[in-house]
Amino acid sequence: MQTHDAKRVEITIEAVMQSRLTEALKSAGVTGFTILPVFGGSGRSGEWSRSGQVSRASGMVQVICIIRPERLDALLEAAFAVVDRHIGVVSVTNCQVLRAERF
Amino acid sequence: MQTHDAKRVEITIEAVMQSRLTEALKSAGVTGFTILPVFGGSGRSGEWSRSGQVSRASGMVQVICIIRPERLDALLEAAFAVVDRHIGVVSVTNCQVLRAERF
Amino acid sequence: MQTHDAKRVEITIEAVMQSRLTEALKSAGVTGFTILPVFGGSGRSGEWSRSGQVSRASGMVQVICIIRPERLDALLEAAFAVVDRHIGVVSVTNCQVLRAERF
Amino acid sequence: MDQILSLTADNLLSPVILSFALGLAASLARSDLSIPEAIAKGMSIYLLFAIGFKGGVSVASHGIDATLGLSLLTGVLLSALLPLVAFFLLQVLTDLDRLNAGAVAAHYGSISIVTYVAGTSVLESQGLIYEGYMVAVAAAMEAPAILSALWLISRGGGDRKMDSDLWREIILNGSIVLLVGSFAIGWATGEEGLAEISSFVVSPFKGVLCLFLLDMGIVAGRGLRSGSGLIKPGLLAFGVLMPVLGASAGLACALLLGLSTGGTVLMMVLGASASYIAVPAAMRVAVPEANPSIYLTLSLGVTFPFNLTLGLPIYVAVARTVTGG
Amino acid sequence: MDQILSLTADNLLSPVILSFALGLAASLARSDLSIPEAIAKGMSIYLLFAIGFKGGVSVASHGIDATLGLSLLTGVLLSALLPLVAFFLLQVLTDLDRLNAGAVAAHYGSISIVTYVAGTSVLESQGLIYEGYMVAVAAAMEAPAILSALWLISRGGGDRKMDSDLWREIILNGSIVLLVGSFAIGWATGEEGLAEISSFVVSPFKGVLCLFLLDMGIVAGRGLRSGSGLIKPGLLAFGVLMPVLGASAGLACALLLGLSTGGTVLMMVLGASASYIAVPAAMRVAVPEANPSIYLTLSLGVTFPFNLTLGLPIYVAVARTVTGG
Amino acid sequence: MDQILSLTADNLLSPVILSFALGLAASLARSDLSIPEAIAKGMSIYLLFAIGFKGGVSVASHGIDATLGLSLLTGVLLSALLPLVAFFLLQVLTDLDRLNAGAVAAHYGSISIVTYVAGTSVLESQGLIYEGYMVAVAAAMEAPAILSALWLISRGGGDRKMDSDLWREIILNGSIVLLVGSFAIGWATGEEGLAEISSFVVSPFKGVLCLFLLDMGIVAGRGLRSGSGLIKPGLLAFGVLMPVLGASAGLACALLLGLSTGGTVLMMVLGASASYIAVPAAMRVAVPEANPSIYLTLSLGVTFPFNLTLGLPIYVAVARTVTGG
Ligand SMILES: Nc1ncnc2c1ncn2[C@@H]1O[C@H](COP(=O)(O)O)[C@@H](O)[C@H]1O
Ligand SMILES: Nc1ncnc2c1ncn2[C@@H]1O[C@H](COP(=O)(O)O)[C@@H](O)[C@H]1O
Ligand SMILES: Nc1ncnc2c1ncn2[C@@H]1O[C@H](COP(=O)(O)O)[C@@H](O)[C@H]1O
Ligand code: NA
Ligand code: NA
Ligand code: NA
Repeated sequence: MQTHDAKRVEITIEAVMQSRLTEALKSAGVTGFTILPVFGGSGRSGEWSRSGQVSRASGMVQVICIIRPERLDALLEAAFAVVDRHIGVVSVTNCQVLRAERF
Repeated sequence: MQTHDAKRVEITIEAVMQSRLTEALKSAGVTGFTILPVFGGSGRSGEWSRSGQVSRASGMVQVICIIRPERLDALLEAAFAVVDRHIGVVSVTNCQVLRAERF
Repeated sequence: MQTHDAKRVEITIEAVMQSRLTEALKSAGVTGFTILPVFGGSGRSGEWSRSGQVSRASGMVQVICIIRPERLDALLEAAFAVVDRHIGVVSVTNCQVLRAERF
Repeated sequence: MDQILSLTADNLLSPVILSFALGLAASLARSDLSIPEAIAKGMSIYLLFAIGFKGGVSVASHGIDATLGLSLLTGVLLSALLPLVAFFLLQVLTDLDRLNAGAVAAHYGSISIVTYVAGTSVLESQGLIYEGYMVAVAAAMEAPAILSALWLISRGGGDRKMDSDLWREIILNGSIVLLVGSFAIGWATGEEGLAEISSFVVSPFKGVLCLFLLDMGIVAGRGLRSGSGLIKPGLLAFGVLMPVLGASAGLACALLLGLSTGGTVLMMVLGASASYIAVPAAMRVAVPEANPSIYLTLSLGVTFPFNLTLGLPIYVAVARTVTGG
Repeated sequence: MDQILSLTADNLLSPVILSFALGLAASLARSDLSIPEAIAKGMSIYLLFAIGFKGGVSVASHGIDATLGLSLLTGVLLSALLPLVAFFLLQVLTDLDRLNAGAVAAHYGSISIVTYVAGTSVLESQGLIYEGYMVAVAAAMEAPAILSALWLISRGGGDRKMDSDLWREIILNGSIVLLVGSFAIGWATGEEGLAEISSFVVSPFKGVLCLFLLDMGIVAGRGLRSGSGLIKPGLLAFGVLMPVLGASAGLACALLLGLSTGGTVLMMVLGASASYIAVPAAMRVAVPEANPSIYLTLSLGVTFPFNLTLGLPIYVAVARTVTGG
Repeated sequence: MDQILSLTADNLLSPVILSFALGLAASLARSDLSIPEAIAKGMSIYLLFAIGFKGGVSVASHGIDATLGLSLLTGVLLSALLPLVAFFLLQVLTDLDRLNAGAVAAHYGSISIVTYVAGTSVLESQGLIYEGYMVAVAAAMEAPAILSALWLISRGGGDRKMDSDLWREIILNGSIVLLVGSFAIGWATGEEGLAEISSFVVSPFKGVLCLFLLDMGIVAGRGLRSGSGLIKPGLLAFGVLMPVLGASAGLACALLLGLSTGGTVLMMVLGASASYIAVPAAMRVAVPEANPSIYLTLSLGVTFPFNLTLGLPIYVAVARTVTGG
């Protein structure tokens, strides 16, 4: 099938920062993203798990954006401005998509 | 370690279509897939979140299939037939797998 | 923005083996990972779903590690030792990360 | 009139309605108050189980009324015919295309079980009795509307194939199965069964309903915030007029069947209420081109609060007047 | 015989059993009725906490029976020895290999706390009293079966190394800790503690049990649908015979210990029931090559419904006859 | 002194405290006992709704005390000023930098609603009455501490910009909205509303509290296991001294306001308790450089158990002595 080059950006970020990140993405013209729940993890600030937690303070989500390659830089700038002072991981992968007109 | 080329297909699709998609994948000979819950997202049809929802109508899941490269086309045809009229995103990434005999 | 090459390793493994895997990863010097809940799936051992389940026996999680390319082999050895006798899928993708000093 | 006003005031001051208002207000003010999806689903399972079970027990105690069969049949017809009314009204009041109008119409033929529950709880506070089997009528009314709506849509061309999977999904929809199943369990175990589990299905019921309505208020508010642009005046008018028409049709049916005052109110409530669980899911499968924001916002954000606040007292007052109850 | 029949009829007509049947039927008919994982886990935590707590309170009120220690010991032995019986029976009746037979055997030595709870609720409806510490015996029987099964498997060669992590996971398994812990809390706080929380741990208990069994019916039905090909006649026979053997062994132990009629029934139930929470998880870690569909389907899809429907009335009737209670 | 000892013994032997201990022990022993996030959140929503509602009903029944407004104001001031005390104490006792000290200080100005609830349940078991509006004071004390802590931090340079989003998040935080909202609902519906839902908000309350504290024990234990390295002696001393100072400040305020004995205890509890839900989330947004392990472990792993076990009986005894109640 006909596929098109695109970038898959995966941003793992604190749950409290989710709405700030998605607002920043929208300001940068990114309107499509998918948010996955994260169950736990480990990093320089130690290990954590969502189980039994009531506060949103200790928890992360994963925001996945699939975008055209030429829009990557704008997205990364926007994401970085939010992630900068906060804990979080940003990774970019090359991918192929169906129905490129959607992105 | 010895790794092998494979394709990672990620299909974000409405929860109501999940079983139709997996049936279609199975008909196309794809037997291995993993389903991730999706917490929310945004697209041309607006922003949404699962929190507090009772109906399956507004919700998506992410189906991840790792397959041998030569089976990609059959998978995409099958997926596309289901996704076509529905909202959803299909992306394909090159990857490497251990234990290729499994795929 | 300045990005750096990295590897994104995605290990889908039984929930009962999660802590053994993360211990093995830590012994291999991997300290950063993110754990996603898995809702269901299908493989050679049939189809399953978490809905309504009480036992941890039937359930998987997805462990995602982003690491520097040179540390890939150590990670794969460690992961393989745990996954070996168990059901599970390991895939590796090339990616780009911001803030490489974190990995 | 006075009666309606005092009933409305009473109704608006119940913890149940105020909980909905709280959720709505929190959500419109963009508070992060939210209830986890699993808890919302758990509460809806509890409510369906309890309401079905109590309905069954009531049938077991009072025996089957001759009208049970007729009521079920009437419910099915009402559910199947109301979408035609709705569809027509939508074409008069709005500029929705055939697909969207059909999808909206399906919702209004079907029913909202929470509105039904809110209705029973008003009846109980008024000391009005009602036929226990009305919950079975509610279950019977969930699906027929979907079929007539799909028929309406397919008349406009384009194949809306009802594959067998979709049939099964509609008929064996979780909420229908749970409602009918727990009704059967209640019927089979009767008062004795109720005695065993009444401190689960009866005592905490209204409190759970409060929290469930809090959640519905939150979700409705979220929908209104993002979907308000879609709800033009014509659509808004439909969202208020249609329940009144549905209630009137329900009233007519109830009078023909000779239901009790309480039963009449419930038949009106079933006619007036619009689905927001089963039908939206079916529409996503069968009519994916229709915009879910329209039918969800209309059903949950307009008609549901209307029925809950103003509709219920009006239906009670009218039913009392007409049946002399 | 008549007594068994009437007991069975009574039992089958309880809301608890009918809820299981509803879940099973819904799932076999492929309805989408489902209960969120978090809610199912929440209910199981509630049930474990309530049953443990009430057991502890009962010990606090009636004092420690001289047989408490002996009963615990007997439970441990029963749990450790039943897998040998099961393993032997599996080799006679089925063609399972050593690994799968060992894994299945582990389940039948261990216990199912929900079957135990269903047993206590039959006892209560029959007005039979039982030793409160039986819940501690239940906790004590969870783990030993795992060890003997692993020993059985390792005799066939291949190292089944019980690393210390696995030991800890088995002994400090969440359900054991919660059961023992809430037993201790109930014991420590006694009737006074019960008065404080009885409208939480006592009143709604049976209703929660209904919903929990609804869920177990759904999960069992799902397992039967996908795993039915694996359950050959021999395995099916095992799934029904083994609980009868386990109950007989339990009966013998109870008579030796001189338990009350109710206690005798519960010891039979513990012998008869098969684990479906703790043991499967341990088997996935220690014997990953064994097929989980076999042991889960057998335990949850065959033995559990057998015990629930036919087993319980039989055990009650037998215990009454034998103990004269 | 005797009174304190016997109160402490009573308190330690309540199911609520023992449930916390069970969770803590299970978690420290690395059992896999855990409660799903959705269930924990569901319980916290239930507790907030019930406590707010009951507070509102109590105000509706006993009328507004002239001190209501003054108490709210005092609560706000207490919440705003305690962080200054905490900050100073941290600089004396520990070597935390300004950011971490400020973040910790914010927690101790704010309050822990579960500690408050545990306090009310001790009061009830002692037969002490208290002002129903204290729950509104609790709500009023959630946020001010955050502002003064951010001010403390910003004095050290670096712009801690309080953007409008953060303001809204703090003020319209889900737990504040739910507490205030259900307080208003209880107030509006009064005893009549309570009669409708008391078997939901009153009867099972203490049992739910047990399971919630079980969960808090598990989470606290997990925090202590991973964060124990961070809790140096100085910090530990702070975690025990600060609640005593906070309680003393609360006592002074209560005496000035002329609260009842029960109200005095609750004002002490509010002063003594440290937030672990709203404030941590605000700190992650506003002071991301501060280490959450420090403030979470201190608040949930040190101060919360201290207040629960030793603090409460002391506060009750002191308040009784001082107010002569
Ligand atoms: N290398 C990594 N790969 C995947 N996820 C990571 C990685 N490093 C950190 N994370 C995630 O980001 C969170 C915060 O990381 P940190 O800021 O290093 O404490 C962790 O708890 C993980 O969920
Ligand atoms: N570019 C994208 N990247 C990631 N997810 C997307 C993207 N576009 C859409 N989605 C997901 O697909 C859903 C439906 O998209 P749409 O059909 O554009 O409304 C969204 O709510 C997202 O969850
Ligand atoms: N090809 C695949 N792609 C994605 N996930 C897979 C694949 N194969 C297996 N899985 C996941 O791994 C689990 C166990 O696989 P198996 O060992 O083949 O039964 C499945 O239930 C899926 O969740
Ligand atoms: Na209707
Ligand atoms: Na057994
Ligand atoms: Na405080």
